[in-house]
Parts: sequence; structure tokens; C-alpha cells
Amino acid sequence: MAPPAEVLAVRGLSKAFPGVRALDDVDLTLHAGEVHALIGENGAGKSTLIKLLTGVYRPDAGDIVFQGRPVSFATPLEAQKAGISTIYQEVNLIPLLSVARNLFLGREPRNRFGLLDFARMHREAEETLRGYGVRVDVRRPLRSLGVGAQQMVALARAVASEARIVIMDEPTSSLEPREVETLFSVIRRLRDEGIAVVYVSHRLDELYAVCDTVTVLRDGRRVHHGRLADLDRLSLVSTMLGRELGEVRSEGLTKFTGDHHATDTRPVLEATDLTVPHQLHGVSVSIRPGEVVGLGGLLGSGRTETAKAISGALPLSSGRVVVAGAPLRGGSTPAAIRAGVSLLPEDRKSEGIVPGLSVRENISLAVLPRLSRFGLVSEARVDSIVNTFIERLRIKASSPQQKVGELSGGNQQKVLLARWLAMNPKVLLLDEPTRGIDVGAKAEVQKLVDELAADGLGVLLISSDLEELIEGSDRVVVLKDGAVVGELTGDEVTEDKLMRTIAGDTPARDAVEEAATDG
Amino acid sequence: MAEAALKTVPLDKARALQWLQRYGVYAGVALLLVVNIVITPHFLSAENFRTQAVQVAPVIIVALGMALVIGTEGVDLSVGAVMALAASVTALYLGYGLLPALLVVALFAAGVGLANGALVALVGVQPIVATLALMVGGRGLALVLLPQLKDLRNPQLASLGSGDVLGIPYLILIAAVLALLVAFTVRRTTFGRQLLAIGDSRPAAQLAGLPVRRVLIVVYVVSALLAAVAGVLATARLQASDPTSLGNLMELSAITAVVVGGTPLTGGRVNIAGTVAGAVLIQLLTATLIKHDLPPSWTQIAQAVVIVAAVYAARGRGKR
Amino acid sequence: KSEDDAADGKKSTAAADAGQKVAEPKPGSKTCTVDAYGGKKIDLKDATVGFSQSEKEANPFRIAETQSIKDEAAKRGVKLLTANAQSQFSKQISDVQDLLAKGADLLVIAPLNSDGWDPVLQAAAAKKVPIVTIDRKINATACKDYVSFIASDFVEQGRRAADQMIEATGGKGEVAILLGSAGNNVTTERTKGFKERVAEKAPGLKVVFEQTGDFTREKGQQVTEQLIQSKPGIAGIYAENDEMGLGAVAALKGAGKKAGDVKIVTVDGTRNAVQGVVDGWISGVIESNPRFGPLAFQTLDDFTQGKDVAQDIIIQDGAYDDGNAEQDLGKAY
Amino acid sequence: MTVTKTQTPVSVAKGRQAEGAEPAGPARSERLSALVQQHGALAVLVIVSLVATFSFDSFATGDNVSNMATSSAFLAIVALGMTFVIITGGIDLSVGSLFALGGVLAAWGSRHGTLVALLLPLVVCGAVGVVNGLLVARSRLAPFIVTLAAMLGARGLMLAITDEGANTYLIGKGSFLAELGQGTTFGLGNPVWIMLALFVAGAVVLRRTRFGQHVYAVGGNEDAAALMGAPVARTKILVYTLSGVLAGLAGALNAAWLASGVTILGNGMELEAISAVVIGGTLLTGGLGYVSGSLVGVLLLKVIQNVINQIGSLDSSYQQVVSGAFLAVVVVAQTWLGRRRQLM
Ligand SMILES: Nc1ncnc2c1ncn2[C@@H]1O[C@H](COP(=O)(O)OP(=O)(O)OP(=O)(O)O)[C@@H](O)[C@H]1O
Ligand SMILES: Nc1ncnc2c1ncn2[C@@H]1O[C@H](COP(=O)(O)OP(=O)(O)OP(=O)(O)O)[C@@H](O)[C@H]1O
Ligand SMILES: [Mg+2]
Ligand SMILES: [Mg+2]
Repeated sequence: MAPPAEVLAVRGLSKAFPGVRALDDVDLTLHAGEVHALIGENGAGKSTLIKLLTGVYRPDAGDIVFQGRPVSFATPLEAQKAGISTIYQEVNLIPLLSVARNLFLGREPRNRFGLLDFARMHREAEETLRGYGVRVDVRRPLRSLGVGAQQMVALARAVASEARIVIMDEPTSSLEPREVETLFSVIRRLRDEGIAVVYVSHRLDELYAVCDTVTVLRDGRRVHHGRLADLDRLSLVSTMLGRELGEVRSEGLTKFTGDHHATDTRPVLEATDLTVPHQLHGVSVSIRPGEVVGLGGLLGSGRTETAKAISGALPLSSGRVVVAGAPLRGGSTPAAIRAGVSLLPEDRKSEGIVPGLSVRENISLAVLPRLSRFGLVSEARVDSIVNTFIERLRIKASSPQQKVGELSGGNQQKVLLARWLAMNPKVLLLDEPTRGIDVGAKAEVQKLVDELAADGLGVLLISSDLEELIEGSDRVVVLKDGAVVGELTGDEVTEDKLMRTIAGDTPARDAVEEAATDG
Repeated sequence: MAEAALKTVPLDKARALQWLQRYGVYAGVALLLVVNIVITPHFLSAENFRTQAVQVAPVIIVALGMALVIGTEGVDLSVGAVMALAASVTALYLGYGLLPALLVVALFAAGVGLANGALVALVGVQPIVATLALMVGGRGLALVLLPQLKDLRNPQLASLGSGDVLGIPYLILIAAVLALLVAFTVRRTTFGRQLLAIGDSRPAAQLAGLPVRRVLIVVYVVSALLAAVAGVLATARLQASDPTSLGNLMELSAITAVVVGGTPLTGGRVNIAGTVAGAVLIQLLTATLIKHDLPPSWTQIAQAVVIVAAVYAARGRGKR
Repeated sequence: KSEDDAADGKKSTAAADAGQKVAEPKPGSKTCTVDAYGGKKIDLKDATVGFSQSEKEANPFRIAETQSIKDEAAKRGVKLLTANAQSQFSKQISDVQDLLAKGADLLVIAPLNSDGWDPVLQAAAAKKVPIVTIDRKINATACKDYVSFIASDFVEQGRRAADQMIEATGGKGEVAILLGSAGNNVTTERTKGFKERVAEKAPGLKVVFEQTGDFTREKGQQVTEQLIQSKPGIAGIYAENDEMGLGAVAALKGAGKKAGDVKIVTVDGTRNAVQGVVDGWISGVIESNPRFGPLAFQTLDDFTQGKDVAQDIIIQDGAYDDGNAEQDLGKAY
Repeated sequence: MTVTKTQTPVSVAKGRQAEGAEPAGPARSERLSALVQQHGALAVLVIVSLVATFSFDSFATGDNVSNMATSSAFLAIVALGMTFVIITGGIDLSVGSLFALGGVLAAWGSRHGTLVALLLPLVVCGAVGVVNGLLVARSRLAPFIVTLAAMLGARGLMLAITDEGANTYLIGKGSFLAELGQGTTFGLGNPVWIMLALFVAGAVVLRRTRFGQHVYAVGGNEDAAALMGAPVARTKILVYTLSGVLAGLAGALNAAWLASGVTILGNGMELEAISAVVIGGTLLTGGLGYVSGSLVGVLLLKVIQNVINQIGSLDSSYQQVVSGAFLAVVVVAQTWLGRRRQLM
């Protein structure tokens, strides 16, 4: 078998931001029909590399040869026209536009008067999406779709154009298992059609499931490349982190010990009968000090809403939350925080960090009133707290004054954790605390959660990563359609049992398709 | 090293850009001062500087409040109307003495600020439309209260307008103190940080448990109160209450000062020193054109050019 | 409670004898009749009169003008409809159209601008509604598009202001003009008359500074402050309305000048300005009488009865200087 | 940085997908509230008009309606351009000045023939629009401040060519231009027909062309639009140009109607146009809006003004209080309706 044609050859690519060398002399080669894993810690430079390839940023040095010709794209549009399609990590689609318009933006079918042909557009959009297991009314605004379905639209969009290379920057971070399967089958189809795929993910299992080759970045440099099959998981992690194999092996891949002991039998948090119209229907959860309670369920089952309702970010139509014996005034985040309930939101970028403010200001944001007198901030006390947490959580920032928006995802997450830990909470609600962060950071966050629980903190852990949920929680409450459908304790917390409870009586597939066809 | 040599050129350019971005307004002010000293007769005199400072003081005071509002990603179009309202109310209640009159003025201004803040923070109306409604209605109210210009002969008010301490007019003193106070608030207080966080990312601020609504309402109230202070001072200086024309287009002057001073309209950052400099820049420009007796068309075109130039220099650098 | 409630009392007493007087019509000046205009005779008592005011009733001139129209309508028992354009010309056009739609039989218009009245004139002509414009002229054909125009002669006001300025300064030195708002034909005409007369009668007097004060006191003050700094030797200031003149006075006071150091001449004849003459700060005030009510209604009455009315009714404006200011203070509005 | 804070990551933008209890519920109420948001202003307009019809005899007369239509036409044309700008998430404060400038240029140009009279305002105002667009799109300056400067600049230019406002250029009676502005067709003024034609064209462009899609996309999420290959900069430049051209055209038509290039026009018109657009249901944050709504918004403003005139005896200062209060009520109502929609 002759080696497939080289589609892309990148040589010596470098890019610096003020204070950071995001990418340093990186090479990358792609062949037709190759699925290439691009991995590295948070901030290793993966997204930067992708943005350089697609004309979002201009390289400081290096050249890109695409299909035998040197190229330099000025805009993503040029890259797309030339045949490089991308599903970006953060920016995706346009929520207010209809699904079909999102799918066809820029290449809408037109009738003979040059006007858009909506009938055809809707027909084709429906057909295309069906191939991705998404059945929706394509005239509805995109934002009425679940995240998974939105991601599928983005995927369909990227693949639909005449692409030679499809780049996916963490496409699965908000997909559920069934959707991941669909995604993989799409990737395999692309491979069979001779299209090269660049696949970025922090989930190692996925890499082994679909990728042929791998490039490992560390601190902006390429530290390894080759066939993925030649490297086992542990070696992969050790190259990525730059640590000894033995060290990694001894520490294991997850940091959860899984056995916490509730120090008290009385719950520190008791949420009963939480009801939010259309979203939650009488959800009850209780957490004892020192306990990690997992919240399981499919996407859209109401986990985020439960956490938000407890923290006062969603107004309740009925139900009550009691913290350490005292009832909370509903619908007020400040009240919940004062009572000792802290929420680490799922959507770090738009609901968590304040991107334009510094690390220091972000960490001290919630605790500020306690560090102030008559509204005046005591800078010395802020400094001491900020420094403590930067050290304790090993936050990587050029200085406490660096803008949080410039940090990598994992470090942003740590800054948020620091913000809440500084408050000395009684209950910590963690919504997808390790989504989109690298194995190293993930392990650190997990270890931290363990330690906090050991210190007597009550923790609610929401995670779509079943492994994490199982290993991390003492007890898992399972939600479906905004209501509790089961609870697993102790030995019951196994992957098999959890899967079955989450799916409920109806198999997952039907549930989603049924939902997708309504409207 | 070759590498280093290669890099110096773009680096210098980048640095120059950065410098311009940060200090452009001040450079502009300095430039106008130098140019005027050279070409404008009698410019270099204490009297002249005093005039410029006294004229710009009300603009600065309004712009301080505007800077806070813009820091929360808002805008306040009602400031000019609040100035007029302050003028009306001052005239109506001056008979009871200056202090009582000022208290009533503060009440009215706080009322407008509350209405703005409530529309923005509680109802969720876009600031530009919410404050537009109060801009129209506020001036109407000012005229309902006092339908026409009225001369005021109150010695206390007169001394507020033209008196001084150690040769420094009260107006300048008040503007300076307020500027320091606001700058201090932005930098050193919980309120200031919360304001910036809200302007930068409102959902994040909300989930971090910040009192978002309260901060927003307070910001609009502060803006209205500062506008009222400016209104009273302008009235004191004029020795007359003129609700028809006082504060006309003040909202635009204030916004211009804030933006030219390097505070982005997208919120999350507030530059008080820059705001003061921005106001001074526009004042000097207008003074230059008037002193050289250039026609109004020139004044407007020159202002347009300076605004664009200043904002262009201070713009966040685009695509890298 | 206001500071000087007492002062307001005096106003009304004197207002009665401050009505407008018509300047002696020049021989041969044109007249208009119902027949020539193409309307029909009606009795003013049964008619509805529409009045369109251009600016908010917020300055003495507009207040006195509207009040005088309202008073006269009440006196004659005529039904009056009013509208106020709030200084927006487009609004004034629709205002007048609204008045017509509401059934006004006769129109009194205080135009914000002299040009741009075509749509209104056409609409009025279609309904044969006679129009009298007051205080400012409409650029159109008299006795065809409108009946007559009652106003002061702004160019003449400028000339008379120049006379006063020449007298006050002795015809020598540098003077400044505080212009009204740009684009306003009152501004244009008062400037024209002033400059003409100065050039003609006192070549020694030089206009060295012309900046707009937008007809407001505040702008008048600010501009004057700049002026006296850059031109300390200025001999006189011609302000195209009283408010700007009073602003100039405030600026001069602020700069520590004495009354009379800089000669100020203004146009309008408001109370405050005339008081300024009494106090010596202002050298002269040219009157522009706003009390159009009696004259406007008389004209309409004559016209609708079929009598001849003059097409241009120019008002004889008074003037105030240190000779008559004190005793005529009551006439000021 | 390309990645700015305007981005809306998918996770915040998600809506209800699975709602077991009442599958059709959210979708239906969503459509309903979309409908209300789009036509809420229309409902208010109908109610106010009905009340006015019953309260004032002279409201629902042919004359009055045709007057309102004509005087709305100019503002409506300006609001049409503004709608495009606001849907992209921008704002254009220069339209009032451009309206005045356009009128003066048309009147001045009418001495050199109809073609010059019509083209000159479009070209000059369009050019100002291009500059606005370039500064907003290429130099990434805030639209508010760019167009504020343009507002000053355009008015300065207008003053410069009219001898500081002292010169009013006239349009000859009976000329084609005057006929265009003053003539009527089927009982309605020509400007009304022109305005209606422009709105139909505007609706088609916005809903049925790629450019229209790009306008929505840029306003909905600029960064995403760029990454999806929409020509963000070109779209922005085009909408500001369009807004400039339409403001110039409205000015020219207005001048034709008035038969003169009045120099004191257009003050505050930008705020009127913005209010009309917002009342019409277009989101100031961009991404959502309707051309038809803006027309309704303009009519609503005009009807309210007419009603105030119908009352007749209101003091000029009370009139302002009433319009301010009315504006507040309408935007509050709009916001409540809009908020319901955002929950979906
Ligand atoms: N616009 C920017 N300005 C300044 N620094 C930046 C910018 N974008 C990225 N960086 C920095 O460049 C480095 C590489 O970032 P990049 O986003 O490529 O990481 P990544 O490998 O994609 O990480 P993650 O797994 O968290 O997505 C990081 O240190 C980051 O802080
Ligand atoms: N106002 C609303 N009306 C209808 N549905 C809504 C409304 N608000 C949110 N939803 C939907 O309710 C569902 C529950 O979402 P939620 O985020 O709680 O799911 P989750 O289990 O936390 O999933 P994830 O893993 O994405 O966080 C989502 O599909 C969301 O889109
Ligand atoms: Mg990344
Ligand atoms: Mg969730």
C-alpha cells in the first residue's frame, strides 16, 4: 500500500503573545485519511496551533504547506474555502439564527432570482442532520437545541463543506456518550473518504478509540509525535506532563480515593422539592459534611439547574433549601453565599471568570467584602489570600496581575476554585469541574476535592465523566427530565448500575430522538 | 544577536503604539497647550488657565459619573436633563436657603438615578433606551417645575459660583476633590471592583454573588448626583437657572471625554485620570478654535477629527 | 418658595401699555383682501384659530408671544388651538398640518425657519385657510401663499444696534459679535444689518470676533470669557439676543471688569436686559416686541371682514438706553 | 485578540431540548412570545389608534392619516438603515446630521439638474457611511463614538457649505425633484410610496439574501460569524454605508418635499430613529430584528405626537414629560416580552 498523500506540512511554526511563547518551532505532518491526535496540557498551545493553521492568528515564524503549496491564510474564511474546516473549542454558532441558517451560513441555496431558497435549505438541513442523529425543526433558533445537538450542527457544518482537513478542538467536551459514538462514526467516514482529521481532546479513551497518530505539545513545543498505538496511556501522560513514567504510574490517573466519611449525620445541606417551571420538578438532595454527592444524568436532565437552584441563581417556584439548619432565602445568590454555599459554574468562560480582571481580582472577588472595612479594600489582606491560593492550587500565571482571560482553561478553573475556597464555604457545588482541563490539572482538582471533603466540606459533584462520578462520589443521585429517578449508595455506585439508572426505562436513544422531533 | 536585531524594529513600533494607547490623551493635551502657548496671544496667563479650568469643571464632574456608568457597560443619556432639573429645583427652593435647596436637588437627582437604575437593573432595559426616556422626561419635568430662565440673587450661591480658596475657585476644587474620590472608589473600594467585574462579565458577577442590582442602581444614582452637582455649579456660575438650555448635549460631551480618555465603552475598565484629560482636551480644542475666531463648522469638524484620532490611538490592538 | 417672587408682580401692570405699534406703512406698500387671496368671508367670532409656536415657551420672548396670542383669543372669544414644535422644524410642519386637520379656519404661525413651508402652504391653500405669520417671515408670495407677515425688521434691528454701538464706543475700536444659533435667519439678518451699518457709518469700528452663543446665556458667558482673555482690549460686544448679552455681563463681572468697561448692545428688550441698562452694564437694548396677539387678531378680523390688510406689517420697535431705561423698565417683558 | 467577550459559548445559549411533560409547550409559547415581540409594537399602535379614533373626531380622517404617513416617511427611511446597523449590534448616531446634510446637498445640487440633486446626497452621505463602517469594522472602534464624531463632522460640513447656516438653497417649483417630494399618487405622497418600496426591498434583502443572513450572523455572534466564514468587516461596512445612504436619501426627499435645503433639521433624529427601531422589537444587542417592526415603531412615535397635538392644550413642557413616560412604558413592555423569550 502506497503511503497516502501528504495533505499538510507545517514547519517551524512559532507564535508569541506578550509574556508567553505559546508555540515554539512546531512541526506537523498530516496525510489523507489520517486521524491525528493533538494533545497536551492546558495552555500547551493546541488551540493556538489550530488558530495559526486557519488564519485566526498570523504566525511569527514558520511555514505551512497545504496540498503541496505554501499558504498563508488571512482569515478563517480563506482557510475554509481552501479546504480546512474547523470546529473551534469555544466559539461556535449563532444562537439566535435558525438551525438551518447556521448550517448553511455562507453557502445558502438560492433560487433563480438570487434569493435564498428556504424550502430547499430546510429540506437539505433536515436530511443532513438526520445523518448525525439529530432530528429537529430546523427553523427553530439554534439556541433552542441542547448543547450536544448544537455541537452536531457545528460538526455537520464543518464536514459539509469541501474539506480536505477537518480540525476538531475538543468536540466531545459537551457531548454525551451516544453523541460521541455518532461523532466517531462520522470521523471514521471522513477517514474512509481520505479526509485528514486533527482531533484535540483531554479524554484519553477517545483518542485511543479513533486516532491513528499523535502529536504531543508541551509548553508550546512538540515533544513527541508518531503512531498512537506505539504509546500506552501512562507513557502518553508522562510525555504530556514531562514527568517520569514511574511517578505517573504510582499516582494513578484519577486522584479520587472515593472513600470519604461523613463526619456528621446531620446534613449540612438539605434541598427539598426544588421546582422551577419547565426545568425542575421536585428535586431533593441532601449532603452531609465530608460527603461527596454525585449528580448523574443525561445532558439536559436538570443537573445544572439543580445546582443553580440551590445556589440561588434560579428562582424557585416551590421547594426549600436549608443550610446547616437555617432556611435560605430563595433566588438570591448573595444569600446562599453568605450561608456558605458556593457554586462553581459549568460554563467557566461566560459565567465563571471575569476575563478582563486580573487573577488577583478574580480570586478575591467574592471574598472582598470580608477583606474590606467601610467598603475600603485592605490590599495587604487581599495579597496574602491571593498568594496563599496561587501557591496552594499551583495556579500558573505570569503574575497575580495577569488577566484571567489569558490563562489556559485549567488555570482558569483553579482560579475559580480559589475564589470559592477563599470564602470558606460549607457546601461546594461543582458543575463539571474538570471539563476541558488536562489530565494533570484534572488530577489536581480531584485531589483537592478529596481534601476538601476530608476537611468536612459537603460537596455536590456534577460530571458527565462517569468514571469521575463513580470514583469521586460516595453517593450518586440520578436525575432525568428534571426529577430524581434514583439514588445509588456505597457499593451500588458502579458504572453498570449508574448507566442503567441514568437511562431509566427508556433507552437513551429514543428519549433524545423523541425530544428532538417535538416542535 | 541577529534575532534580537530583527526584533527591535517591530518591538519599538509596538512599544510606541502601546505608549500612545496609554498616554495618547495626555500627549494630546500637552500638544495643544504648547501649540496654544506659541500661537495664541495671552494664552500663558493664570487668568486664562483659570477660565479653562472653570469652564471644564462641570463637564469633568458629569464625566466622572459617566465613566462609572460606562464601566458597567452602560451609558447615561439623562445627565444633561438632570443638570437642568437641578437648575430648576435650585431656583424653586433657594428661598429656603442654599443648603435646603441642595438637599432637595439631591433628592430629585437620586430619584432620576433610581429610575434609571431600576429600569436597567431590575427591568433589564438597555441603558441607552432607559436613560433616553429619562432624558426626554427629565428635561420636561425641569421645565414643568420652572418654565423659564430665572435670575438668582443669592449671595451664597454666587460665592459658590465665583468664590475661591487661596486663589483656587471652588468649582475647580470641587471637581478635583470629586475626581480623586471617584478614582479612589474605583481603585480601592469593594464597590469599585464589583462595578468593574459587573461591567466585564455580568453573568459571572451574578454567580459570584455580587450585589449586581444594587451596584448598578448605585452607579446610576451616583451619575445623576454628580450631574446634579454640575448643574448646581453651572447655575451658580451663571447666577441664573436656565432649564431650557443648561446641559444640552452634555451627555455627548461627557461620553466623549470618557471614551477619549481611554475607558472602553464595553465596560470592565475605568480610567479616571484619562477621563479628566479627555475633558480637558476637548475644552482646549474648543477654546483654541474660539480664540482664533474660527467658524462653528470648523469647530465641529475639528472635534470630530480629534475624537476619532484619540480613540484610534487608544484602541485595543486588533488582530495579531 | 422663590427667591424673588415679588419682582414678578410688576410685570403685568406695565404690559398693557407695551403693545405693538405698527410702523407707518410706506406709501405704495401692498395690501391683501379676501377676494384677492381667494377665501371666503367669515366671522372671526365663530372661527377656530390655529396657532403654531416654534419653540418651547421657555424664554421671555416666546412666553410673552404665546401669552399675548392666548389672551387676545380669550378676549375676543375665539376658539384657539395651539401646538408647539419644540424647536424641531419637521415637527412644526406636522403641527400645522395637524391644526388644519383639526379644523382650524385661520392660522397664526410663528415659523422656526423661513424656508421649507411648501407642504403647509399647499395644504392651507387647498382648504383656503388664511395664514398670518408672526415674528419671522415665510419665504413665499404674500397674498397668495399667506396673507400677511407681522414682525420686526431684523436687519433694521441690527442696524439700530450698530447705531447704539457706534454711539457707545465713539465709533472706534474693536468689537465682537455673539451670534445666535447657526442656520437661523434671525441670526443672519441681525448680523447683516449690524455689519452693514458699521461699515457705512464707522469705518473705525472693526468686527474682530464672531462666535455663536446659541442664543443662550451660558454659551454667551463661556464665549465671552474666552474673548476677553484673548482680546483684552475689546471695546464692545454686540449680542444678538438679551440672554447672550447677559451671559457676557456675567463673564465681564467674573473677570473683574467694571460696568461700562466693555460696551454691550443687545436685541430683544427683556426685563433683565433693560435692568442691565439701568445698572450700567449694558449700553443699549433694541426692542423686539413679542406681543403679537392684538395685531395678529386685528389683521385676521379685518381680513375676514373683507377689509384691506397690509402684506407686510412691520412693527415699530422701541429701544432702551440710559435715557429711558429706568422709566420704561415696566414695558420690558 | 479575535476572541472577545462578545462570544456566546454554546453552553449558555442552549435551550430546552427534552421536556417530557408537555412536549409542544415550550415551542408554542416560544413562538407566541416571538410573535408578540415582533408584533407587540403593532398591538400598541392599534390600541392607541383605536382609542384616538374614538376620542378625537379629527384623528381618523383621510387628511390626518395622509399627513402622518408623509411626515413619517422620512424618519422611517432613516430607521430602515438604522435597523440594519442595530441588527449587526452597532449603532449610528450620525443619521440626523446626514439627514440635514443630504437635504442641503440635494437643494444645492438641484441647480445643476435632478440627477446631481439626487446623486450628490447619496454619494456624500454614503461616503460618510463608508468611513463610519471602515472605522468600526477595520479599526475596531466603538460604533457609538465613531458615529458620534461623524455626527459632528457631518453637521460641520453642512454648515460649511451653507455659509454657517445662513444660506438656504431652494428647489425650483415644478421641477422634477419638487414633484417627487410633493406630488401624490393614489392619494398618498410620493415619499410614502418610496418609503414603502424601500421597506419591501429592505425586508427582502434582510430575510432572503446572503447579505441579510450575514447581518444577523454578525449581530448574533460576531466571532462565530467570522469563524464560520461570514465576511464580518464587509457586512459592517455595508450596513453603515446603507444607513448613510438612506439618511441622505431621506434628507433629499425631505428637501424635495419642503422645496428647500433647510439647515436646522435632523437634531435628535438619531435618537428618534433608535427609539423607533427598539420599539419595533429589534434588540440593541444585535442578532434579532425586524424591518416591519421599525416601521411600526416610527408610526407609533408619530401617532403619539399626533395624539398630543389632538389634545391640543398640553403645555410644551408637559408634552415632553408625556413622551418620556410613554417611551419608558413601551420599552419596559418590550423588555418584559423579550425577557420571557430569552428564558426559552
Ligand atoms: N490571546 C491570547 N493572549 C495572550 N495569551 C494567550 C492568548 N491565547 C492563548 N494565550 C496563551 O498561549 C498559551 C497557549 O494557549 P492555548 O489556548 O493554545 O492552549 P491549549 O493547548 O489549547 O489549552 P486548553 O487545553 O486549555 O484549551 C497559554 O499560555 C495561553 O495563556
Ligand atoms: N426556560 C426554559 N424552558 C425550557 N427549557 C429550558 C429552559 N431553560 C433551560 N432549559 C433546558 O433544560 C434542560 C436542563 O438543562 P441542564 O443544563 O440542567 O442539564 P444538565 O443535566 O446540567 O446538562 P449539562 O451536562 O449540559 O449541564 C436543558 O436542556 C436546557 O436547555
Ligand atoms: Mg484549547
Ligand atoms: Mg449542566
